[in-house]
Amino acid sequence: MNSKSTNKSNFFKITIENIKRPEISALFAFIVVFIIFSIFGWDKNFVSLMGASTWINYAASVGLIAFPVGFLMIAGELDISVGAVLPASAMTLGILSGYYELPTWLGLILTLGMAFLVGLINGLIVTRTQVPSLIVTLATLFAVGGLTLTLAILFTDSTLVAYYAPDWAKYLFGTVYYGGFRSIVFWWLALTLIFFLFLHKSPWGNWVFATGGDLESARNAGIPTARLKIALFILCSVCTALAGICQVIQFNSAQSATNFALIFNTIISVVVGGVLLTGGFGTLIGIFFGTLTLAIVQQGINFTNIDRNLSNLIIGIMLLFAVFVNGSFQSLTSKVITSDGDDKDEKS
Amino acid sequence: MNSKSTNKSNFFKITIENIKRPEISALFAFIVVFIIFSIFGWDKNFVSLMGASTWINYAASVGLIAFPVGFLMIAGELDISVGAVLPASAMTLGILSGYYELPTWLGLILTLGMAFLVGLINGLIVTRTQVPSLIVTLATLFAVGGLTLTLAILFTDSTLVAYYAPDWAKYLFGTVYYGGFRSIVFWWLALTLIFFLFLHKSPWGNWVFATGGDLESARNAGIPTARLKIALFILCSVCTALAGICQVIQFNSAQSATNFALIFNTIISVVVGGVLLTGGFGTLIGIFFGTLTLAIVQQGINFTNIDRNLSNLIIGIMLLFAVFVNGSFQSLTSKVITSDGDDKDEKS
Amino acid sequence: KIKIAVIGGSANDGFWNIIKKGIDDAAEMVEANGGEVNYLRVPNYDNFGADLVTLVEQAIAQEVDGIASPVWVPDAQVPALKAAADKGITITMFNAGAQFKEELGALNYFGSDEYVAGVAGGQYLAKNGAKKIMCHIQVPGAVNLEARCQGVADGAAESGAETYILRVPANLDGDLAGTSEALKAEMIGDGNIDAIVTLAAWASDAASSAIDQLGKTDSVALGTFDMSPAVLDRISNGSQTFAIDQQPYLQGFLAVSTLFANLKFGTRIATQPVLTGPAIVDASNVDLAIAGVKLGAR
Amino acid sequence: MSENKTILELQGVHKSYGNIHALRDINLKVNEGEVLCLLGDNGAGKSTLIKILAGVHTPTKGQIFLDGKPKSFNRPKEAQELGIATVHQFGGTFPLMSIGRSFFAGVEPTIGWGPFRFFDRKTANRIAVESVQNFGITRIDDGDRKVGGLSGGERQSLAIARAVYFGARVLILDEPTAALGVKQSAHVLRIVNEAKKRGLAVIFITHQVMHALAVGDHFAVLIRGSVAADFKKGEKTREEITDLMAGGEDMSALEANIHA
Amino acid sequence: MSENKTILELQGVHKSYGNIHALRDINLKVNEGEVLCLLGDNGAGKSTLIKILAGVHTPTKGQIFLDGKPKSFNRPKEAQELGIATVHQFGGTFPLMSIGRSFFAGVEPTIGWGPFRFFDRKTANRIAVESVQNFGITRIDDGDRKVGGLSGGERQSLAIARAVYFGARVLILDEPTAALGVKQSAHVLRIVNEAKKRGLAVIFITHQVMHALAVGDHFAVLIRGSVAADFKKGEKTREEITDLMAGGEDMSALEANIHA
Ligand SMILES: Nc1ncnc2c1ncn2[C@@H]1O[C@H](COP(=O)(O)OP(=O)(O)OP(=O)(O)O)[C@@H](O)[C@H]1O
Ligand SMILES: Nc1ncnc2c1ncn2[C@@H]1O[C@H](COP(=O)(O)OP(=O)(O)OP(=O)(O)O)[C@@H](O)[C@H]1O
Ligand SMILES: [Mg+2]
Ligand SMILES: [Mg+2]
Repeated sequence: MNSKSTNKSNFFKITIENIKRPEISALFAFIVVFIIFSIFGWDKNFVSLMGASTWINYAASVGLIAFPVGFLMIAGELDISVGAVLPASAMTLGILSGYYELPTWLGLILTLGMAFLVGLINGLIVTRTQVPSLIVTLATLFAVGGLTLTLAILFTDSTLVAYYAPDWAKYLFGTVYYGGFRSIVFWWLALTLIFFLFLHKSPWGNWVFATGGDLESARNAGIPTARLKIALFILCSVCTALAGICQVIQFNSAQSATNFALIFNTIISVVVGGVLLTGGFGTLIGIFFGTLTLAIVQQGINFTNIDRNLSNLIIGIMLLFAVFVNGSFQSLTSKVITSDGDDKDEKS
Repeated sequence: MNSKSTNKSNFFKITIENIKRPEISALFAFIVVFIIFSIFGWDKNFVSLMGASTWINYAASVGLIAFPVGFLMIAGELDISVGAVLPASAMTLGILSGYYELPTWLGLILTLGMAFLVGLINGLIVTRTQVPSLIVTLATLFAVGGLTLTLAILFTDSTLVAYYAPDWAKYLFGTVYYGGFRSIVFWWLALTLIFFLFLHKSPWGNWVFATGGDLESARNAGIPTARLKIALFILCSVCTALAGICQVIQFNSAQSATNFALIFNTIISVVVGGVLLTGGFGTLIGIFFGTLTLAIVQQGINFTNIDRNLSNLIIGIMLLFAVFVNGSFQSLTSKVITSDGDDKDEKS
Repeated sequence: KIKIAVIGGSANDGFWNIIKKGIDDAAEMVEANGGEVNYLRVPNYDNFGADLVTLVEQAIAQEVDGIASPVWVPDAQVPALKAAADKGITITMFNAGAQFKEELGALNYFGSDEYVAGVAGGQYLAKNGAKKIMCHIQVPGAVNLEARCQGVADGAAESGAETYILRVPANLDGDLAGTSEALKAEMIGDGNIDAIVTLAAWASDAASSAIDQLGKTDSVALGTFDMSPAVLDRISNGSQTFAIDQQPYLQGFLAVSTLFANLKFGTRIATQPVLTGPAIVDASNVDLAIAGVKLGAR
Repeated sequence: MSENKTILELQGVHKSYGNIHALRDINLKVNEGEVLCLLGDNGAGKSTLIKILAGVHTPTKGQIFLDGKPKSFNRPKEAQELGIATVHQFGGTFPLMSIGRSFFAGVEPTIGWGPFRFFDRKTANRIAVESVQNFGITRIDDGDRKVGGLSGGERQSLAIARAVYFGARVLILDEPTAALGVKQSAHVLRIVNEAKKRGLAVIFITHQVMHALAVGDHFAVLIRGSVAADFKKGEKTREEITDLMAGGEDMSALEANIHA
Repeated sequence: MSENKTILELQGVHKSYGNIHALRDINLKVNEGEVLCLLGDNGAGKSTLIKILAGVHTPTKGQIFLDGKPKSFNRPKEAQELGIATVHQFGGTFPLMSIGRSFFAGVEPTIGWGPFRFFDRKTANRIAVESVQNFGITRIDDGDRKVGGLSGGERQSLAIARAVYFGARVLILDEPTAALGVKQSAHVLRIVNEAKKRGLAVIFITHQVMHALAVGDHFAVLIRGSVAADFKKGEKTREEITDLMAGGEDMSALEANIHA
């Protein structure tokens, strides 16, 4: 036990001192699963442009949302309302520009505006009340979901709408490029760059970390924490809406059903990416690879002979493993003694 | 703004001083929704023994699990793996005693044993690593869910099994008594009493609050926090298994799909019941009424003429409303300044 | 005053919103004759058996005179509905569970069993030359979905076609991109797949996108349960083979109207059971369907 | 000394948290080039007072004057921009951030322009490290180190260094020496005096008479939220001050009592 | 004094957190009826040392003797059961719990028997309130009040009162007066002396020379993890002690320096 706790805090100390980076372990996790599936999926062309496009497309559709969700987590908040905002925005565009045949640009603006509003509501409630964001966004998840369904049926008599976007919109949001890559992939890559600069280079990035690190000190340091959080909630909804837009334009059709799965997928990506659930720490590249890792496991399984029903099991184990690697970063919050003491408790 | 922040902390101060109790506001929320639905559901006999039994039955099936989930939340942890443990235990009993016709008592023991194991795993990982319980149980949620599906298909090559239990088991776990009340209701009421004594009267209850209030101080005070948490995780899985057992015996059939809705329902019940998501505070009676509130909102809709599509919207709003009432208790964690400061940020 | 309770599927399920329209329309006729209809739907399919039985109990609590209900989980529902019947409540069935009509002494049955519908789909594809069919289940373990794919498999087997049931992880449910890529991956992995059956309109949106990403629009047949504007558009422009239409509108409408008529006027349809489907919508009859869909009735 | 120009002035300031009145009718002057020692029992209202000056709280009643002009700070930021830097009793650093980033949180130095104004890591680290080393904490030389790796004393020093660096006109320290060893405390006291020499006004809160006497030019004692005494250096003996700090009780009695 | 019987003894105790050696070869005696003042710079290893005695950490090397018999505390509980009560530097109370429950956390008094041994609220509250009032904090009279409602000083006192109550043989206080006002500090010092008179062994950590001198019979100074000096009351002058507390540096120079 002695040696144990020693090694442990030893490892921690190292992580503290030479600022070991979560993206390293996320990259590591990514490489591991990639190799695994390359082996098991070889004879089914997992390793091919087309093969790659499957999980990269998927990663893009999740990653677009995982980034802002990650920002919120670093700032100490959660947003699970994305599960309802995605279909809501897809339906909005579908109904406005598809069913009512409004010009696309107008439909786009109104859709983004709707998302903006949801984010604003989330942000205001979270910052003005003492209610934890998990609960606030859980409530908006249900509310927005229910509203989408009701309005869809009210306006179109159906829970699904078809929408064929004009070519320019198709090229921008929903077409397939060489090798089977979708427009959304380029959005994702572009945002990866922009968000990287935002989080790690711009002053605002610093604010995000400070806010999540110690809310009160951040405010005392003159950081407008509340406005920052509201902005992040809005960013989160708007990015989700962008994903929704890409979806409806790509698939020419939108559905109103709440997408609960998305909630889990984004959180998994972010945490596998090494962001601290308790806030204050994380990296963009980490989230990037976290998303890719999830995507490979989710899609790669289809290239193997493994029983598909096992994929959930594998996702679970992969998640544990990845978080295990990152777990150490918790210690940065000087929780060393904690874990150490805990072991003791068990021993007996 | 001044007056605002003043009133606010004023209210807080009051809550701190005369230990205002969350069960009061939970009871309040319950009464309000009850009245609302009594009015709108009058002509559909919402207020009748049979009518009551429908939402009380529902409350019992959620409440059985909400209690231990609440304990964990008070102790500063979350358990969302219940969504997989419920179908897993139902399927286990169904397959063992139904498909393979093992004696019921053996099936029961093995089922509870399986749940015990899952709880133990959750507890060990959470206490031995730095990984937050939300993620750990998210992982086990997927793992157990996938395993259930795989094994079900492997053994019975169907995802659904039928099981007709002997009478004694029926009486104990799955029959309908006068007024349409199910056996599970009595389990729930019994556990309400036992758990009340546990949380508020026994020394262990004190440990739960202390552990959630300040983990390190609790350990230094000599409380075996790790073992306590492990025990609570086990309790949670076992209670979930009990609910699963009641279900399969009541309905003669088990389904293997992961029950994501249950996760949300238990968390909602607990939080509406006034338990602090951040841990350290909550009451059993609060959870009790929180569950009843959820149950009425979920089931009461069917006794009204409200368009069914609106149900999710209403649940969302009700949830926000209920949490608002309790939100104030967050302040007990001396976050007064925080909220106060936040307002300021927004103002500009 | 005659009260009728109708038990149905989740609000998130597009299929059931069409049934709902049938019910709502019938409800107007019912109300015109001084009756009342209450539509009870399960919140989701996560806890099917229990939720369905709870709804039956609610109907009983509401002292209705008749219940119209599908039977998905017989072991759970049949006893509950029997209990209702014993209380003198008239039962009529629709959408699923035809084989329990006698046991329940139900008034009649309207619908095409999920399984039967699956069989029809399987046969259609096999007849049109499909050798290997992939049947996609978005919520593994969900009873009604499993039944559909089982049907597809059996139906295809009759004509010697092989069926591969793909159960994607539940965390892809409703995820167009994820599902589309998953199906694409399967097709990349197994070039022999020459037909896909999806169990929801949105899933076939995903499937078709996957198919034309691989440029296999001509070589891979696509069939789906349920219809949506997009589905029908594809059928008419040839990028999708067919949609299995159980004519949910009729199921809801007939179940409610005939049940009420029986209770109020004592009328009774001689034909039993009444099969509303499966009707296969393909290029030949798509135009009519489109009109219906626009009105939310198909 | 009393000729020193007044920077901050409070007139009839009240602050109540709901039904408890933390501050009652506070009148106080803060002069440049002068150290104001704010003394008082636990719960006397010291932190509340400086939180008002730091813009964390707004007074329930009363006025604050800056250079004679009425001012109201609605947010910490505003106070900062007017050159008032504060080290609060708790927190003040970010365990998971690098020393440089933590030091400049909220006032990041940037290079580039327009949307491309990026955080200037080099400068930030250099300044941060320099300022901390001024406190005799020479072990800290890498601005990229995580604050979480520092000892309590080191962290405290980092927070103070930050305030000193940004305290253009007024420097407020709430019990800065509480967690510090004698050496670090001495450093802090030295810094305070240097700041004073540079013409800053310093507000210094402490429970240690020795520290108060070591730097204070001007003493204000709070008892149950109101100013019980306000005097210049040398006007009162150490014993008198001690008694006042104890909320007016006779400490000598108590001190005797210790060995009784 | 030195005839006093030794309760606790450390022999060659080492403790390292990974690659930093917080404690090196510590040899120390704690005698009953005696106050041992543990002095030292920030990061010297004081808290680490008492955490070992409190059973929070286990030493990497070395032995602990209780009444001459080798003992190893694997968990805080074990140390407690042997009558060693500790007030750690941080925390120690539970904001959301009642005073009574917080006071008895982990060692709840019960009435009834078997599975029906219930928490004895009345007794708990009575004892808790009494013990706290001993500290001159008479405002606290209701044991059901939430700890969250108390001032920092009041909370600290509550934590100390708890230790005093359970400290059957050894009482360990880690910087108990850091956050306290002079009055409260005086009370703490009084309590320490009373405990000593009752024959308890007290380990007292502080950064304030005055407090050390006020109660200490026996002084141990840690510098960078090892015992630099170990002497009895009166063997060294205040200046010498101050220098040692500063990690061996010449404070007088520094102190001069303050006004330089
Ligand atoms: N956010 C708050 N909400 C309610 N009451 C508060 C709050 N902050 C302080 N108080 C109360 O106001 C009074 C003054 O508190 P303050 O922190 O200013 O005292 P202090 O002089 O700083 O004490 P210490 O020397 O212990 O730091 C105390 O009675 C305290 O309980
Ligand atoms: N949990 C831990 N993990 C890693 N290093 C630690 C841990 N706790 C303390 N240390 C290191 O051990 C050394 C001694 O710490 P300790 O807290 O014992 O000092 P101290 O004498 O109590 O200082 P202070 O007077 O500031 O309380 C310090 O260098 C500190 O950084
Ligand atoms: Mg203070
Ligand atoms: Mg210490």
